[in-house]
Amino acid sequence: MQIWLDGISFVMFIGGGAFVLIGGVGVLRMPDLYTRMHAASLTDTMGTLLILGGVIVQAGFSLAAIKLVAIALFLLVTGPTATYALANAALLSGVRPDAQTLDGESAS
Amino acid sequence: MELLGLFNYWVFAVLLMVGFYAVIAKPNMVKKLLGLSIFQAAVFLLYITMDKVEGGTAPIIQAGMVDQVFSNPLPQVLILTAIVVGISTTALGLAIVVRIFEAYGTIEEDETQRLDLEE
Amino acid sequence: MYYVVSLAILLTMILALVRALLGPSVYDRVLAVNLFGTKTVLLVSVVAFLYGRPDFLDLALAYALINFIGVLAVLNFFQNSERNMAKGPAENRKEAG
Amino acid sequence: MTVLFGIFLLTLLVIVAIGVVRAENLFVAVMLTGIFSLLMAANFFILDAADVALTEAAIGAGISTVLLLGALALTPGQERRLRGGRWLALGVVTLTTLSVLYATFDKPRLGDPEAPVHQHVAPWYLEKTPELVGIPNVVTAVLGTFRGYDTFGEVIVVLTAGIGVLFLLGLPGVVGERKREDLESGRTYLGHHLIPQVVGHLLIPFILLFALYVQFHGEYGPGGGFQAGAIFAAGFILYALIAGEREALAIVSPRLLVTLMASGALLYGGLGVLCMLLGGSFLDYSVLASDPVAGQQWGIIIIELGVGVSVAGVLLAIYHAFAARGH
Repeated sequence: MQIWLDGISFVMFIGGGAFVLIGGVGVLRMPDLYTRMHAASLTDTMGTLLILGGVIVQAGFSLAAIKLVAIALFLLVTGPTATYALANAALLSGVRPDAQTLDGESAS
Repeated sequence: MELLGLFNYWVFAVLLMVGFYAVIAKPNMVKKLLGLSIFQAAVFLLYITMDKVEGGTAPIIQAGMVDQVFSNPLPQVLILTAIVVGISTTALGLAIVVRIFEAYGTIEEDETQRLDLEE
Repeated sequence: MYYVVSLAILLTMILALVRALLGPSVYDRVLAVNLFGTKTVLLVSVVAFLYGRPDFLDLALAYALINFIGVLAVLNFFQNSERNMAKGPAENRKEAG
Repeated sequence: MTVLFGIFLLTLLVIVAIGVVRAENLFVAVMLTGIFSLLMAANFFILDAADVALTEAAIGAGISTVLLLGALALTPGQERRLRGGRWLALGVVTLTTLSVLYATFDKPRLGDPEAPVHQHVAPWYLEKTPELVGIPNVVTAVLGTFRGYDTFGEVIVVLTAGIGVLFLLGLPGVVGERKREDLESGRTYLGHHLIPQVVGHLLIPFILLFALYVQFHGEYGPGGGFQAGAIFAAGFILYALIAGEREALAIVSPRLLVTLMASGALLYGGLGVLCMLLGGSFLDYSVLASDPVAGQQWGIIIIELGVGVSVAGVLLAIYHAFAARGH
């Protein structure tokens, strides 16, 4: 039984780690602010869910698991809000998407 | 590997002096305050580094912990309160900077000194 | 196995830090701070289990709850301060050009 | 492996600190300070200081960015470019760094159980806390009873700093000529942003609940009055951001804020005097109940409450002082 749980959380950790890392690379490499924001949201949703899910599997039914679920829920709610606030502030002050991004070409 | 045990202290020394540099070299007062808070953080790091015991855990004694080594609670108590005091005093400094800006129209130290001399 | 995932999170922290130091616009830095915040939550959750002290998840919970207040304050800051709004596009033109 | 974690995070810490000092745009410097605080909290956590990490989290995430932005809104956001290098300052700093680095070679290695710091009072605290105070968290026990004088002093310092800020910047309705009604109601801050409104209103109860948990769970896990006060203040700052300054001051009026600031410290000091009246010495809680251990526990709960009320009041009053000045 334990080996199955370990296996499940290991797969989730690998998946979550991969998502987080890809999102991080995207934040560094994407050409303009809005595409970078898009990459960051990847780590906020799939990365967070998979990593916290893997930890929850390890925690079993305990107080820690409840706290982890709460952390996941709060991150899922606050992440998009922060992205919204950031995009709004950027748009208000006149940051426009990179013209080359609109053509579908990479600027860097 | 033995020398890596001193790495925290090296970081403490570098951080301390990065903060100190901002305080003595930058004329901008907000930057001085940020430097002061880096300086402060370096001291926090020094204290918390000293509390660590090999194989220890945070000093919260729970049932069933036999022969458990705990980290030193005393530096933690001192730094815990110092963090809150630190933000309050930083806020006090920022309030003074705001008032200086309202009185002089600048927050650069050399310019306020020049304005003082002109009077 | 905790080490694998912590390594991924730490590498992402470096990437976010590089973005925060490079900029170029101020919003890129805010984005990097926000990314760094969520990565800290994940790192603390994982490390709490690595150390076998899951009762220390309170730290991660605190960050999950109040980290976004800073970003809302940024939105508020740019909305209210005309002076900074005038400065914002100037710095962003650098990026486009 | 843990050592490598630490080295990694500390290296990032140094890079960020240099970034803060080099940034010419102060807004950028403030954002980098946010990252600095996150790294600092992660370091404290790895160094087994859960209480300190929680304090840094509550202050760094919720309060310090907001306060610095509040100050930046009232001052120029750009640092003047310096002409010429600062060779004298750089020389002084380099020399001092080298001498401090030289001094570190006499320090005991990280985690050395034989280090002098672990020999003196700490073993006594760890050994006697279950017997004399009877609570699991030794940090709270040392903070509340063994070093209660220190903590009282710190609360007074926080209170004094808060009073100083209020006198410098004014708080509508309490200090200065302006009344609360003078604040423009039209400028509800994020009033027309639907998503932050909904999410903020959803989260505020949870933040306050979590603050209560941290306040009253401090004897059993990481937590206590200082952290809880900061989280409380963060919750109310969130309300002020989404509902506007005027509405927030209508919920927690400036007069109430000042009362909270003072009454927390007064509760702490008053308890000390009460102990004296009951025949003990100042802040000796053993006399509060017939059983000395129960008395100690009552004392800790009450003074932690005083600390929490005072810290929350001071931090919130400081925020409002900066925000109302911007109107």
